[in-house]
Amino acid sequence: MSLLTKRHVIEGLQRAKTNKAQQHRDVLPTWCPGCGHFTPLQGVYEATERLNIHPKNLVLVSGIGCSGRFPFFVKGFGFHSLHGRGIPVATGIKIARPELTVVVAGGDGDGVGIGGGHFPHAARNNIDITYLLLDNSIYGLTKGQVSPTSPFGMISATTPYGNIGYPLNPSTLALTYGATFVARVFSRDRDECTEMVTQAIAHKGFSFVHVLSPCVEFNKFVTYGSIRETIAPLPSDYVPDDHVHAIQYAESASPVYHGVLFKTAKPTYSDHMQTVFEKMKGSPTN
Amino acid sequence: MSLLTKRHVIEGLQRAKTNKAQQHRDVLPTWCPGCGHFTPLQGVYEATERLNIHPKNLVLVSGIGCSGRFPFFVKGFGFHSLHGRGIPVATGIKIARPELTVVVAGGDGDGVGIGGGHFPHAARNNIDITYLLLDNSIYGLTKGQVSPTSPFGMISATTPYGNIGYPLNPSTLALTYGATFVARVFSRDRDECTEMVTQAIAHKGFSFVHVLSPCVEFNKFVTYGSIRETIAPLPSDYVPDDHVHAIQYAESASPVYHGVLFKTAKPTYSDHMQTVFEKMKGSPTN
Amino acid sequence: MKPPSSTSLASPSKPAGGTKAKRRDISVRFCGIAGDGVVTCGRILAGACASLGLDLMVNDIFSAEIRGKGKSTTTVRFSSRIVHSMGDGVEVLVGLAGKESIEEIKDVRPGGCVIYGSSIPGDLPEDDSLAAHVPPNIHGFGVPLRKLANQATGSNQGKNIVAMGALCYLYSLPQEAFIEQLRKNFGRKSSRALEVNIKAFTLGFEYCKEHYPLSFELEVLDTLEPRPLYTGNDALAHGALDWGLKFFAGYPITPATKIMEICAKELPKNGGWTIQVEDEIAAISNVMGAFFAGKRAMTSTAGPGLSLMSEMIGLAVMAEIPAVIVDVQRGGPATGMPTKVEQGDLNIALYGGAGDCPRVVMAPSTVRECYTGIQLALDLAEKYQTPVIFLSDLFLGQRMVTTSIPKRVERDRCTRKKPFPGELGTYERFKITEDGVSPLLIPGEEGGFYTITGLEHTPSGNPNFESNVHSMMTEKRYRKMKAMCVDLPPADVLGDKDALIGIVTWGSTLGSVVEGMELAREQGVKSKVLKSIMINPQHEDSFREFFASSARIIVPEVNYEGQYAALLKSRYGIQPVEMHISAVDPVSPAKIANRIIEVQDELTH
Amino acid sequence: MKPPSSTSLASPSKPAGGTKAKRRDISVRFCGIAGDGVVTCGRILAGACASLGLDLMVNDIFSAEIRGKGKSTTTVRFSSRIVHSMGDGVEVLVGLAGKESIEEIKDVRPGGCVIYGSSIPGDLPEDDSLAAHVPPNIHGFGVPLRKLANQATGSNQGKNIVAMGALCYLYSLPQEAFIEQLRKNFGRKSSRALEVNIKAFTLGFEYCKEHYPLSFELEVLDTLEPRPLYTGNDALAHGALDWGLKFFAGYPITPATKIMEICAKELPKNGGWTIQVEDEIAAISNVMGAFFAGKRAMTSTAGPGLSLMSEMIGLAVMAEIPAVIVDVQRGGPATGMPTKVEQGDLNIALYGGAGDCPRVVMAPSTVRECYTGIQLALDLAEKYQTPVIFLSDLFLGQRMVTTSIPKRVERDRCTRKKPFPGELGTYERFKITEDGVSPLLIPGEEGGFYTITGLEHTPSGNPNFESNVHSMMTEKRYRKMKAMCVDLPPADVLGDKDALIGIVTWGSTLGSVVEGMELAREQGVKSKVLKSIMINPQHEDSFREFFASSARIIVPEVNYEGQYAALLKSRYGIQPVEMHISAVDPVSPAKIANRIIEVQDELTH
Ligand SMILES: Cc1ncc(C[n+]2csc(CCOP(=O)(O)OP(=O)(O)O)c2C)c(N)n1
Ligand SMILES: Cc1ncc(C[n+]2csc(CCOP(=O)(O)OP(=O)(O)O)c2C)c(N)n1
Ligand code: SF4
Ligand code: SF4
Ligand SMILES: [Mg+2]
Ligand SMILES: [Mg+2]
Repeated sequence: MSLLTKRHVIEGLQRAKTNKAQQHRDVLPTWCPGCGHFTPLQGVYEATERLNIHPKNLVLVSGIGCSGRFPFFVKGFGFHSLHGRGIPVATGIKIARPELTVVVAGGDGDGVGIGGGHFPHAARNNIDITYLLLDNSIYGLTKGQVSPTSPFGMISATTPYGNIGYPLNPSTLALTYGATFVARVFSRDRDECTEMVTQAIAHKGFSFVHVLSPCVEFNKFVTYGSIRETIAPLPSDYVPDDHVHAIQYAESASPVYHGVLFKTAKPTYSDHMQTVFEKMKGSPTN
Repeated sequence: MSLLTKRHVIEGLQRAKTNKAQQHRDVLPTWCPGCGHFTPLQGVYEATERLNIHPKNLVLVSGIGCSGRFPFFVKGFGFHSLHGRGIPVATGIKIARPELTVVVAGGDGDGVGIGGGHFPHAARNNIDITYLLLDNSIYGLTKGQVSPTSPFGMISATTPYGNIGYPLNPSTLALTYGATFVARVFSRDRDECTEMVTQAIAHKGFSFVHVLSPCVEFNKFVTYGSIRETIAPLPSDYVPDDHVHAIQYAESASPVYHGVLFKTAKPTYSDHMQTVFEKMKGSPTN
Repeated sequence: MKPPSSTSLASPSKPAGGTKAKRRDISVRFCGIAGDGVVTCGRILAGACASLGLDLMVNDIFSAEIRGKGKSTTTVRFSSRIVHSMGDGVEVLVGLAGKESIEEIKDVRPGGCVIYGSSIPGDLPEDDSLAAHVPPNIHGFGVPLRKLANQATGSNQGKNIVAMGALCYLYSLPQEAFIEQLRKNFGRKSSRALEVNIKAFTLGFEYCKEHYPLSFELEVLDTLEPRPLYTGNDALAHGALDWGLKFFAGYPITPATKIMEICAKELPKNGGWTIQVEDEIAAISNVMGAFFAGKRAMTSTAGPGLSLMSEMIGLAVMAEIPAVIVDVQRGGPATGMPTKVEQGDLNIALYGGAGDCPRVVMAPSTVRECYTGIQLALDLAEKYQTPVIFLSDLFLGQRMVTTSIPKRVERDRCTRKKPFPGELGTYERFKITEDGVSPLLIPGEEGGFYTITGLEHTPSGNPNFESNVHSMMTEKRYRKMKAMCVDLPPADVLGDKDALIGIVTWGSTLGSVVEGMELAREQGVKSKVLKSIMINPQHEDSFREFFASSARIIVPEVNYEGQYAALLKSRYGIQPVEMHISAVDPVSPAKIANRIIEVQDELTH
Repeated sequence: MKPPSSTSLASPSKPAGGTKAKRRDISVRFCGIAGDGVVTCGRILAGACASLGLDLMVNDIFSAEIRGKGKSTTTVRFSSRIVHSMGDGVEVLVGLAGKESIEEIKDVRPGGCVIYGSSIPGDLPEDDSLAAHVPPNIHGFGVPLRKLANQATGSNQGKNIVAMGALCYLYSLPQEAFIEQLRKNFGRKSSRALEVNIKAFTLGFEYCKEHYPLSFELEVLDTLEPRPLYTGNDALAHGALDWGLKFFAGYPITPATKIMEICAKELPKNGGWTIQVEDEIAAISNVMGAFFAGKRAMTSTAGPGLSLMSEMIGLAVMAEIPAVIVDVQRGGPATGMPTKVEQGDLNIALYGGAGDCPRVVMAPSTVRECYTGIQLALDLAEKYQTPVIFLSDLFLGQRMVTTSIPKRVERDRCTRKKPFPGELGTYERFKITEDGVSPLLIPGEEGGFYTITGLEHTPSGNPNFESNVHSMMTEKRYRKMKAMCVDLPPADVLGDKDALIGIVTWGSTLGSVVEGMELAREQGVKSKVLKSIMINPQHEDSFREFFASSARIIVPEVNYEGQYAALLKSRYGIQPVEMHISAVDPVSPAKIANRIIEVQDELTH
């Protein structure tokens, strides 16, 4: 199994051209070697290069967690907010400045635990941001407690007799909440991850990428190995345009599908704001 | 259209027998005549009587909102908590005292807005409580602002140019979160409401009743009339045992289906706690 | 203050009779239940008085319940002089709901009057009859409200307008002003509505004219011009809108919701936007996101919402993100009393953050200061990159007054400090500077990048937990609070500058204090009050000077703990006389006056 | 305190040589990077010392990063006398990572020593070599750590154990105690692991014996028995578990997580339960639900989590629901410094509630008080139906010390007040009583029903917003705080009771203060300190008496604002000398001593 390590990132750095977002700043990623989070980071580097997004127009927002360190490693403007609050911060940024490219990165605890009350609303409002959920089914930064996506029975620091809660499925949640682009990807698949992140950023509307991103340090249950055993690409004839179908494939536990689960074109929140502005212009109350 | 009014409640009171939960206390419901919330209240009176639940073992929990006043009108122990916090309070009560019957009542703002981060977890953990979501697609108590279940385009005090957010569907949410009993009912259908509430309380596990419960005072868009136009019973051959199927029917906008959408038997959180306790007994570390 | 002239408002056709009792100011309370049109009465009376150029203040008190049988009252106090507060008691009680009005009689001043619906005797049990409860020292004016309303409208509706006509006659107020308000209020609906209401008004007026020769009259000043009416919430929202607000995120909560509703309506007219979000945490997060992105942003809430924002406000302090948070205080703790006033959120505003968490706290005292103060709040937030908590309250937010809103001034008082082009090569987001304020690049601007964080960090923004770095950055954060003083309005001394009794109060309580001081002065006791919209930071020197020149300090405030007194004690080492006024109703000026007089007695004995 | 005897710990076979320098207490710091086994060293040394009956304190300092190259240190201070604090500086620095250890040398006291890995000269650039930085007044002991480790284990692992052997020899510590700890630590893994580690230890020991004749020795008291080791978090969790805790709900956060982890393990053994919930708001809600349902419940968090709980804590006050909230403070504001200590959350603990929101705030000073204090917290919460905020901190929570945990006493100190059977007919949940505490029925009990609410309410619990009801209930809520005093431990005076310099401090800073006072006393300056676990309410009389008997008051605390000083100033009208100590590291006793001496100088001049 070829893990992605800091070496990859350093290589990425060396290949980087000045003034491109792919180049991170003076801070080298502090993640453990082999951490799943390196892949989506690389994905952002390459996606922003492919999409030719100038770093001055790129804003990375995060909450707290190992995943939350993401903005520090990307060239652009970063907002390392509080645990669970990346999404509402990003919403404020996007409404205030629709021309900026806004990407949120966060963990499973951050996004489905403490921040779980915000996720539905950015999605249903179709705020045009990209949300990368780096799901390792564990609380990494606090050293190994169960998370809302941890499997039933999992032993962790706070579930010494096994987790007796059933996990939530972030991809299904995103679909139910109304995300207009939903993809799932395994952190081992570097190219697919880059591809998904690129599509997500390019998508107009709330786009969601569920990255299965193992924590090599604290999660002994959900690992590169365990994921590899259950994961499979979506059927080659799968068309990601049917909502109920998408939920069905997202819910599937064996196999766990990766790829673009759903994609639809729908006016964004900013589009609707524009419509109101247009109306106002015509109205005498202005 | 025969609205339920305070008169019904007073009649209910008169029919009540002492020491039964159906009898509310010294506080008469403060809701507006015609408010949808009277029907599920009556439902709780009758369900607890049918199920022979002694009021000393009945705990009603709520957040804040017109709906939040629910516990004051029921004989039993009541916990009128804070806006959005009914569910986690009820979870604490239930884990501490599994023998109590715990019912949570709350509004759409309370449960899907500010409390939206708690709902998924009580559901996924299959905490054995009953959650009545009294959905009027508006903030009633604060006099008429848009809610997360308000339709697109709705004019309200805070959306003078029309709501530009898309609504969430509480029944679909409950299903995605893992609720083991999910029903939808129209507040006009008093008998069905009583039936659903009874089934929900009787169900072992997290049970959810989505009550379409119009606010006659502030919502001029989602009304008894507008709901009646779109609502229909589930097909007579509908079997509520398939999750994806249930989501499909829950998502349907025309018609909006009422009835039991989903029902499954699954060990509750308390059941799993018991299993751990059993294991501990056998173990030498005890 | 000019002495009142003897001119009266009475229409010229009606000679000012010697039998009319003169009044310096008049308070009228309408009391009724839902459907009685209590609020309409208040609006019409206020509108009429404002159009006459009188100064006035209106206070509504609603019952707790959503609707239903709850009692509500509206009190309008008007005068040709400045109305600082709701005063003590009322001159007139208009009992639209007889039974519910009985307990209001205790508030009617001797010599005042009660207007009640007269009915056939025996119609009501004695206990429920308002008329039966009017004591001898108060004039009772029975008017067949229901009968006349029926006569005018053909229904029970309109009692309120009949009563209004009675009031107009009894106090020699100019009919035209009322008719004009009726036109404004009902004219838009239908000509029939206007017609029946004018009829109701006239019937009430004529009935009294026929039955009651006695009447009162208001002393007025000479030059009076029509005045605009604002509530504190109106003024606050418009102050922000006029000052570059571009984004509002909020969550409904009484008594702050109105601010969001105004912003929702007005912002899109200038390319701004209002979003109602899922909770208060999201609201403050959205605001911080927008301000980070360079747009002026604000949220408004009450105590419960402010509590939820505690953590994010801490982030605003640490990451130096501007944010303006309006707290329209209501009774607490917890859900408390959503429809009652209290000044209970000072503690959480000042101290509700984990760690060493300096923040700006302001409290306007008047509706006018809601307008000007919120503009200063936006300025300070932006220039000093800090959260500002703006403590209004239910009484200030909902009271309606005649006020003058100043023209736009000092537009560039505080603006964002930008890096010089030469600095860009080594741009540091949290550069150490003398005033603690670092030049700020915003996303989209060229020349530098950074990540802000709630972790302790170096000047360039990288996480760092070394002792000297933490000290340096903590000092920077506190230094901004000192540096800010150059932009703060001075603390003013009102009243008799040479008085030995000094009063310090905060927020909306000032009005009652000023009036209490006037009452005490009438009793020969002089006092002064220090007025500061700034709670933190403050012009500490003005406070020290004030304390030094006072033999005794009184600190009145509407909470149980004496939250402001505690701050003053610890900050200035004073030992004030604390007045902890129980919440729920506006503060009584008479109570303030009594305390001033008591303290004077203690001083001289 | 008994004077130290001259007995030494050296094994009898080895005569106490006259060349050995005597030490009253010894601090050893291990410094390394991840994988160097720094923490293991600390645990083994602490275990050995504890088994010898010494008093000790261990402090770990981790880098901010998840793993990676971050430096970490463990310092163990041990003595045959009471160890109050980590002291100033260290006696021994064991540099497992040479380069990273260089900056630690400044902390080594003159006459102390550095144990470093010796290597072939020129192997490292001079700048990176630890040996090259050892100044002349410090002994440098080079030991070929890597070589010997390789010899023992066949890998680079084991350098730490080699160094441990060297330390054991140099300080004449009994080998058996260390071997025993190695057995405990590695024996469980495999016999091979044990074997190679014993070998590593022995190689280190023998190497020094061969190369370094000089050594040190600890003075000890006569009777020493093995002592148990606890961290503050351990003691706190076990205190609660031993005191009837039945439910824990929490959300992970450094440095409080350990408490939840212990509860998760231990509670199910007695039919209790721990749930990790979705956030801190859910945690406190669950706890309040459980306590409402009659079970003792608790949560633990740090500043960010406490901030999020503000609103629910307000509900606990209003609805009179018991709740125990442990805040293990870390550096703030915001995410702050998760791995550094600060006493910055006092403000939010005391004042972080909207409205008039009285709550109990406690702060333990020692690991033992973590145990006893949390029991009192549970008792007060239950009896007085109130939230209790228990302020531990990172240093107190994570330090490991030898301590004695008291036997269970006063089991029935505070129990729930139940209604008399005769009262049940007219049961009122919020009955007005003299002490403010209402008899409490819980769900499932027969005789009455009620709904608790965060709205203001009548004694029976119905929402009510009348002024007199609000006053009555507010007074009731504050009255409980006074009534509670009968159940509170007295505030103790430590030190010289007749001293004119009085110190008041709070929380974990006490240890350094006590030691600072001893240092000052050695310089001839007497002082005393008032020790109170209660911050609010307090036995105010003891405080007043203490202040009255002191000419000068010093208030040292680890925050920038002087949060406790502000409380004392406003509550007692004192004007103390404030010491605002910058966060990050444990407080220096020498700094305290200096301040005491300075203040003495000011007093006498
Ligand atoms: C309000 C608050 N509560 C708790 C924490 C502690 N905390 C930091 S990160 C984290 C969870 C991290 O898990 P996840 O979001 O899954 O990210 P990962 O580290 O696994 O990438 C927690 C609980 C915090 N910083 N703030
Ligand atoms: C933290 C907090 N924010 C806001 C409020 C104000 N508030 C009370 S009820 C309510 C919404 C009510 O709507 P919903 O939950 O749908 O209940 P309904 O009144 O419609 O039954 C709001 C925003 C509050 N009490 N607490
Ligand atoms: S602890 Fe886990 S999630 Fe965090 S950096 Fe290491 S591997 Fe990644
Ligand atoms: S305002 Fe609406 S939700 Fe509230 S009681 Fe009246 S009808 Fe019901
Ligand atoms: Mg994670
Ligand atoms: Mg609603």
